[in-house]
Amino acid sequence: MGVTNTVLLWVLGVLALTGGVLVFTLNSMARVAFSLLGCLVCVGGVVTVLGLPYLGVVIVLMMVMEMVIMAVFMIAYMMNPAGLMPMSMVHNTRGALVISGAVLAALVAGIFLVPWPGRTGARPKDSTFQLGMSLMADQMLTMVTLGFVLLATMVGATVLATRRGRYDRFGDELDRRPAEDPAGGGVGR
Amino acid sequence: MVDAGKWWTLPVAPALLLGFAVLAVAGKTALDDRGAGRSVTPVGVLRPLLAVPRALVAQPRRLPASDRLLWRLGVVTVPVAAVLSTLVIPFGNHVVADLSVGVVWFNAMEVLTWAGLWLAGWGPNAAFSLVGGYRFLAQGLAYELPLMFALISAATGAQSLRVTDIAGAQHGLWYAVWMPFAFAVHLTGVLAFSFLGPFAYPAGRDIADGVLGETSGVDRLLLRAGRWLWLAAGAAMAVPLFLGGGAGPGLPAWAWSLVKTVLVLGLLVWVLRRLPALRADRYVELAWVVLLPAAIVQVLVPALVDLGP
Amino acid sequence: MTFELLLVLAAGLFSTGLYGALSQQSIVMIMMGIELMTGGVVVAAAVFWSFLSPGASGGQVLVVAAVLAMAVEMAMGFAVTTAIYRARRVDMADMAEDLKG
Amino acid sequence: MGLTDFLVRAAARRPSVLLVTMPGGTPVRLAAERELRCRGWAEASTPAGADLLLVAGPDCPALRSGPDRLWDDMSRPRVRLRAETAEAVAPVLDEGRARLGETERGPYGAVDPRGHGGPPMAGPGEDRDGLTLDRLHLSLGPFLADWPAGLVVRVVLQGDVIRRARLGEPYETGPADPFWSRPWIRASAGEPVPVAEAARRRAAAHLDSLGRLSAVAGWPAEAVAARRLRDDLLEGAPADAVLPRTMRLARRVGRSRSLYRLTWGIGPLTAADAHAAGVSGPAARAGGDVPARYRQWLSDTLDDMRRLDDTTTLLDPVAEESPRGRWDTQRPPSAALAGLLPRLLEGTELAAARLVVASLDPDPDEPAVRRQEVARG
Repeated sequence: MGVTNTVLLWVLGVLALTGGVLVFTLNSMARVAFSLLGCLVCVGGVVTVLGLPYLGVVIVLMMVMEMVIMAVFMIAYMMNPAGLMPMSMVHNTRGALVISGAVLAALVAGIFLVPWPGRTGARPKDSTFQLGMSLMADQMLTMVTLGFVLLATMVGATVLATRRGRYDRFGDELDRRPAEDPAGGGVGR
Repeated sequence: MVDAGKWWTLPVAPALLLGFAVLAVAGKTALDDRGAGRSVTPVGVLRPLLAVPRALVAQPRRLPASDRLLWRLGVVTVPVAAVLSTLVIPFGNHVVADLSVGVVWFNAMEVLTWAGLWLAGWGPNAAFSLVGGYRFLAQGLAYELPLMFALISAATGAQSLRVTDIAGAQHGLWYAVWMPFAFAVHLTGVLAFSFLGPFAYPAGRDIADGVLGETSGVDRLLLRAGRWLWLAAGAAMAVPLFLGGGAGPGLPAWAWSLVKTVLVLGLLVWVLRRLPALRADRYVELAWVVLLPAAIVQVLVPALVDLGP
Repeated sequence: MTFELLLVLAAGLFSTGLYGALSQQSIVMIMMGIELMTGGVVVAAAVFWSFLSPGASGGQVLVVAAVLAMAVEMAMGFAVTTAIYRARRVDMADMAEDLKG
Repeated sequence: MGLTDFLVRAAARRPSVLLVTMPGGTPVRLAAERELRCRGWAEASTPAGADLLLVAGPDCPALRSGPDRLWDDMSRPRVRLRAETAEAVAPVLDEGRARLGETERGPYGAVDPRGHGGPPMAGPGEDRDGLTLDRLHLSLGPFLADWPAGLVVRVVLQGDVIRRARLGEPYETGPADPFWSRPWIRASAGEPVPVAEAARRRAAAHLDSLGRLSAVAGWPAEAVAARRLRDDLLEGAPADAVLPRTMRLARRVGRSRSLYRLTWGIGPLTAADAHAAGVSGPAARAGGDVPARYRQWLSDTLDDMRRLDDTTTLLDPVAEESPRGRWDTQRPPSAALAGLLPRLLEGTELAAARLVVASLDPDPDEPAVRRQEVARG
């Protein structure tokens, strides 16, 4: 690990932690969402510097999309999204602080007390290739499971979130064309 | 074959990008002048550049209850992400940083404009601006997935995410020839993430320029420059991905890159005037019902070809 | 030493997220806490891969799984919030207490 | 200051203009649009992007605060101009550019627009998808780019979906002079008006509406094409000069599959509904959605252009429709068109709402006629 990488890790790590803390201290919903985004982008940077460029950049890519969409929902559902009138939306702060403090202490203690094993195996020439080979070979089952989880999520989330089903759109006999929608789509179904 | 990371590439890449962007703006202005019955002159077509002195002398505006910090952040993100995306785009035999995950890098930088434009719409606390910001997200959800699969098609064909590998893997038969659909989807995506022409929906005239509406001075200049920088970056990226990069007979590699980029840019600028704004409420369905399945089928083509021999 | 400090970063992210998930009332903010906790897991997995066994792909697969978990949590979280909000115009966890078993 | 001087002067070479049309200012607007197009000056949509503020048309006391607010929103260097007649436009623009290049040097403090002040939020309400979301009260018009000058529609927005819409009170204006229906008014008063003149005016009116619709639909290239044709018609271009170009325009716009795909189903208005609401003219004859209406304009325009040389027949103001429908001084056609808006706008998205308004294109100058007659009688 060269000097540049160490410095980068320090900077990214401090920024990530700052962003994480800001998430629960800022008032404006937009700023909250984007400080979380900043934090997770730094996490992506840390992962990249650690030798996993593919995963790091993909984390950045995914988190940007995720957080922007999260900001939209937050502003739709929360009162006072711009934080113009400061108000507290927390409960049992002290309990939460104690629990998370204890967890942090336990984790840090563990980190410094556990006798970590030495490095086994050499760094692959291309970590992306290693990941791809393993996902498409011995970890195939993981990949397939994740795929099904994603599919179930897509179907489940859509069913939960929409009110109108196909009978609302196409009529009781499912024969209404084009469908009755508040706004027509582009291919005229 | 490709020399990566010479020090002088670092200032040259943004300068080239800016040059292409100015060229595109001039081309668009020339076409507009012809359409409006004005005479087309070499000086006249450069008049959009007067936006630079205008931005420098303009008085700053302060809007009530605006989120200045996020607004600035969003406005700056768009052109900066465009410049960063060029790090991985080879021009001739040179590239600033030949990342092993170049394609993903380009994609991630392009997605940063989502955040940038949404913030640019949210910041000024004005209804039409915010609608513009939301419109870009709706547009993004439509164009992004087909675009990703178009990028994946090229990467699959070359079995590499390194952009120079993709350019080198085309051995005379361009990917644009046997993956024409992916090429078309990529060009559509370029127009969409530079929110120009038919994809100017987030900055539409019907919502008083949307995300651009409340910006003035340097902010406005940055955001507008960002659009054209993205158009140029997308066109430059199409060359190594689908048109064989700098390969070609006779001329040196940089000349071929130049010629191809200018041609792609010319095509895009021509298309800008040919279509009305594709509103996301209509385009999303087309993108998900037609373009996305077709893009997945397109990925299958290089995948099967790779499996073959 | 870098190894331990990076793990402390992961623990810090995890604990900050835990604090948020426990103390916030808004469902969306709770989700943000969970995202942050998962972010900590991502860092830890990448650190373990890089410092302990870069030869094996387990660490990378764990990062993939954690990132996916974030996406799934987001999607389901917003779907549930939308459904609750539609039914009762509530986006606070406390107000949805009758969901308790 | 040398550099600043140079920059200010350079920036003033091609200023961008915020064109604000007062009610009754249609001829001045047409002259200004033509002038800006020929000079290649940009037409700004918002005060933030404008250097010159050009108020076109007669003074309207009730609306005086509107341009003032826009003016306060503009950042310096800026120049405010006023053109009351079409002839005044070109010299006024020249003067504006000259003043922009030499007045008001920096450094400036920040401008504090007072027009904004957080838009009023009402309590939440049920939205289109059954979610209870915040509602935003907003006024569309009277000064909005590519919007009928003076028309005000007050809307309640949720996101960008219009939940409620109602027409704002029309403004009391000075001497009413609906430019587009002037031949019909003159003919009704007993003056002999050749049918060629009326056909020319009507074709130009449809092209003006088409230009506005194209601009709202995000197709500036075709908007420019339609407006060029309009200006040529109003300058008296012969039929054989404009007809082929109009046919090409009709082919590009009328047969555009993409424009059709993007606008079908928006603002449906059956012929029966239209007649019930008192609408005559192209909107009623089209009897359909936005594409039906713009195609009706195009075919009407082509028909009118074939009659441009008919100088013998006189205009019968009852048999021949004015651009927006059968002319009736008591109940001008635009009043009925505007009356349709609230019903058609509710439940649409902002973009669709703009398309609906542009595809009906009521002329707010016309209802002013009625009020004046009523006031006089």
